[in-house]
Amino acid sequence: MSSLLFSLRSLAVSGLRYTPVRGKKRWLRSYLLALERRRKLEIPPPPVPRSQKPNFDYHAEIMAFSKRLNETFTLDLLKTAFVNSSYLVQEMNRRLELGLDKETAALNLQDNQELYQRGSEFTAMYLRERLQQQFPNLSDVGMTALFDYLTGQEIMCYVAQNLALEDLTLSSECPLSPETLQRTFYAVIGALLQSSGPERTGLFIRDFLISHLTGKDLFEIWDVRDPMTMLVEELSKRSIPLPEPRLTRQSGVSTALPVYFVGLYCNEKLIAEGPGESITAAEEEAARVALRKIFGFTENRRPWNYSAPKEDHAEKAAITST
Amino acid sequence: MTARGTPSRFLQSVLHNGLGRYVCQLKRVSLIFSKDAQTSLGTREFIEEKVLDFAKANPSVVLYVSPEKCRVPKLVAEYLNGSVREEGLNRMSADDIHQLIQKMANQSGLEIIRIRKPQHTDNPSIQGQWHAFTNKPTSVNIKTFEGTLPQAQNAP
Amino acid sequence: MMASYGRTAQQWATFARVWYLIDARMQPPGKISALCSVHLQGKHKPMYHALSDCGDHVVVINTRHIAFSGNKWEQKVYSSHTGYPGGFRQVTAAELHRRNQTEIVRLAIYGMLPKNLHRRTMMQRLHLFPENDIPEEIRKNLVTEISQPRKIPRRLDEYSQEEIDAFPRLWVQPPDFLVK
Amino acid sequence: MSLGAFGRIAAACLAGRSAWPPRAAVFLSRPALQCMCLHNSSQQQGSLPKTSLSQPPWPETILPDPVDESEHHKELVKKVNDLIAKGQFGRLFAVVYFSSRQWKVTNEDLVALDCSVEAKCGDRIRLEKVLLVGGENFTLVGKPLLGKDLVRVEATVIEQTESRPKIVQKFWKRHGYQRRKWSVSAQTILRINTIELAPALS
Repeated sequence: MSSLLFSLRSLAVSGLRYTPVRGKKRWLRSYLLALERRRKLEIPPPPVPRSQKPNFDYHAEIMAFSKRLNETFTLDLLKTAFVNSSYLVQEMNRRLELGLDKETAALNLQDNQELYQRGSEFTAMYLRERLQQQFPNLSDVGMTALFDYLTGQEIMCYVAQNLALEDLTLSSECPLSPETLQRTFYAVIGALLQSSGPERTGLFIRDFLISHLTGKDLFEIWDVRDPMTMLVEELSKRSIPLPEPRLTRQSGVSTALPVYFVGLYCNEKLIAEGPGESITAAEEEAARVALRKIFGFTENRRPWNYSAPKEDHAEKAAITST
Repeated sequence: MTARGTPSRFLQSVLHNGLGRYVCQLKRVSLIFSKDAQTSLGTREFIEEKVLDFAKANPSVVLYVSPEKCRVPKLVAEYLNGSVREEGLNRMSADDIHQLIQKMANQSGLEIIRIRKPQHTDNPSIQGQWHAFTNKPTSVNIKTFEGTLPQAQNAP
Repeated sequence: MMASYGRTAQQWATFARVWYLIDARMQPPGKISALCSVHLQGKHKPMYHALSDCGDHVVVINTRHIAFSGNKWEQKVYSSHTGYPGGFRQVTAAELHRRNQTEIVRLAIYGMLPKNLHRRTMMQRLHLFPENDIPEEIRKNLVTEISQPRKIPRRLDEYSQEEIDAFPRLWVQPPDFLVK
Repeated sequence: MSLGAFGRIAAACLAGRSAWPPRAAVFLSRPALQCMCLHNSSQQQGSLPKTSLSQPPWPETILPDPVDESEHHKELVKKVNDLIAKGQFGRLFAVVYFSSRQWKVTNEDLVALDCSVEAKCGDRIRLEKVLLVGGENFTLVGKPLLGKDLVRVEATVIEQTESRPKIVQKFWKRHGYQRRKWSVSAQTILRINTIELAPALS
């Protein structure tokens, strides 16, 4: 559009061969802009994958991808990880339409089915193992909730989008569906597993998936409707007598904004105290606080260890030598 | 302009960058310039002399150099979070362009607007947050305020 | 001990309004008002911020029994203007106190609060009672008592004879001392 | 349980600390009062009444015994060292001095500095001026800094960017004077990685 403006303007200025235009058409710019805006509003342009826009070199992008993550991928595996089956079908059809016969049209590409399976299996195994290690007291249901949260579509797609997997994924769909994106992410993990071994893959999962647990409360992730019942179950499992709720503090009882603190006592020992706007809410909160303590998921628990494992060994050696 | 009138955000990072490993957030840079225009002189010089060094130093950034018929050379930077920033390079020297591209490689692609607080924390308190009853003795629980009862009206 | 409340509960507990009781018997109204003003604004809290509405409720009892020092009862003048011509009114503290037994404390507190739009809201959280009996509704809310700023001096008739006898006498009146 | 342990030099228990401020006042005023009382008692020859003359109006302060105090300190230091050595602490927080400010940081925090730092993006740096380190059950306060062998706070430079353009504008009415200045300052964003403690409290 700017070139059009420019040509019009130059015409107006030079105006040698054409009839001269009087003055500068100051209305034109806003008029064209308005036209373009209306066009966008009425028919939003269909999304185009980045690979079809100018300045995109697939090989260079793939190389940069592995460099960026500081991982060593086998290039063929990484490229395979990005190929979805729908892309193969689409490509075959395109070639057939162009008039190639079936044998010459056959692609020598594999889709990422195998890598996806390997990746998802390893991720599940690694995550469960590390979560178990970090939260040994957490019940199985809670563990599953954490696991589902980390491997859910929301988190995985978010990570994949922010690692620019969308640009590299080969698929027939243009805005990638979350399933495809998640599948590709698993396939990339699978490719890393085959290229660099389980240790590096574990670190990859730790850095990009487990880091999403920072700043999360247990009950943000895990929807517990009746914490008191759960607390009673957990306490009876650990053979601790049942909790006895007592009102410990209150203020503004007859107002619209009261506050109550309810303490839970086991064997006349305070195990948890929780505030709330009514006695039932406070009791529920106290049960949640108690559960957090039992499961080792308090806010001031020891933070996840993100340091590189090699450094740990070196430091331990140094400490023992001194 | 008043600070409150400007758009703002909180301090954040993409994908908890730097928690486990550092990931350079710049994924792609395109240098669009003209082969013969005077305005692209510095850009051409940068491409001749410095662009290879930059590409070697930053293997995680894909660099595209595209000569096009244009009056104003420009630099299009794409970040991992999907944001795209364009910078005009009109009459900039090679050193200036080098500094600019280096700066863009050091950025995260988040919007450059007012940051409300210079710090972000997910765990605001380790020893417990203050609440209305912190450090209040438990003896206040059993206080009945007998002096305020109606029958105590004539007490001294 | 770390609390580890959920975020909603923590917020509720932090911004909960606490009800304080203060006994104004034999206290200077200015001192009482200074305490009330701080508590009404929430300035005694570590999380105080001028923009967050975090003031507490204060119940003041025995405002009838406040004590002015000096000759303020006669000399202190409360001025007001009705808005009409010739509507300038002045009353002494004693007269004002006779008319309304909570007014002196109320005016002192009102003057000590910041002059902004929150002032009326904060005044609504102030409950003044001339005597020491307060309604059941308000007594239920009370949490704790603010200690009095001044110690109430004992009157001579409250001392026992023993204590009066034991008090060191610096000067004994001679029998032939002539009193004018 | 909450202990207060203080870095390197002598620590005081809670009661001892609260007793310090009025000490000077007690020493200054005591002799004069005693003289008066003696004088009075010689006249009266009886037991002293409890009045404002026989007793200062403030409550009497009892200072802790220095021997007891040093023993208590030793015990406290041993306890905290044990805690650290066994790693019986959860998340730690630290107050570090950086870029002429004090920052209260814990693991996984982000800190935005209004200056440029020598280190490149992705470099890991150590914040050496640590004023305070605390866990759930203990707090180590430096006088003014904690030792480098005691605590190690590390951070990664994740971004070296610029602030938004800030406008400084001057305008004098009726004088035709108008100045507008755009200023952009350097900004560095740090991610706090680790806060490590060693049982080297003395």
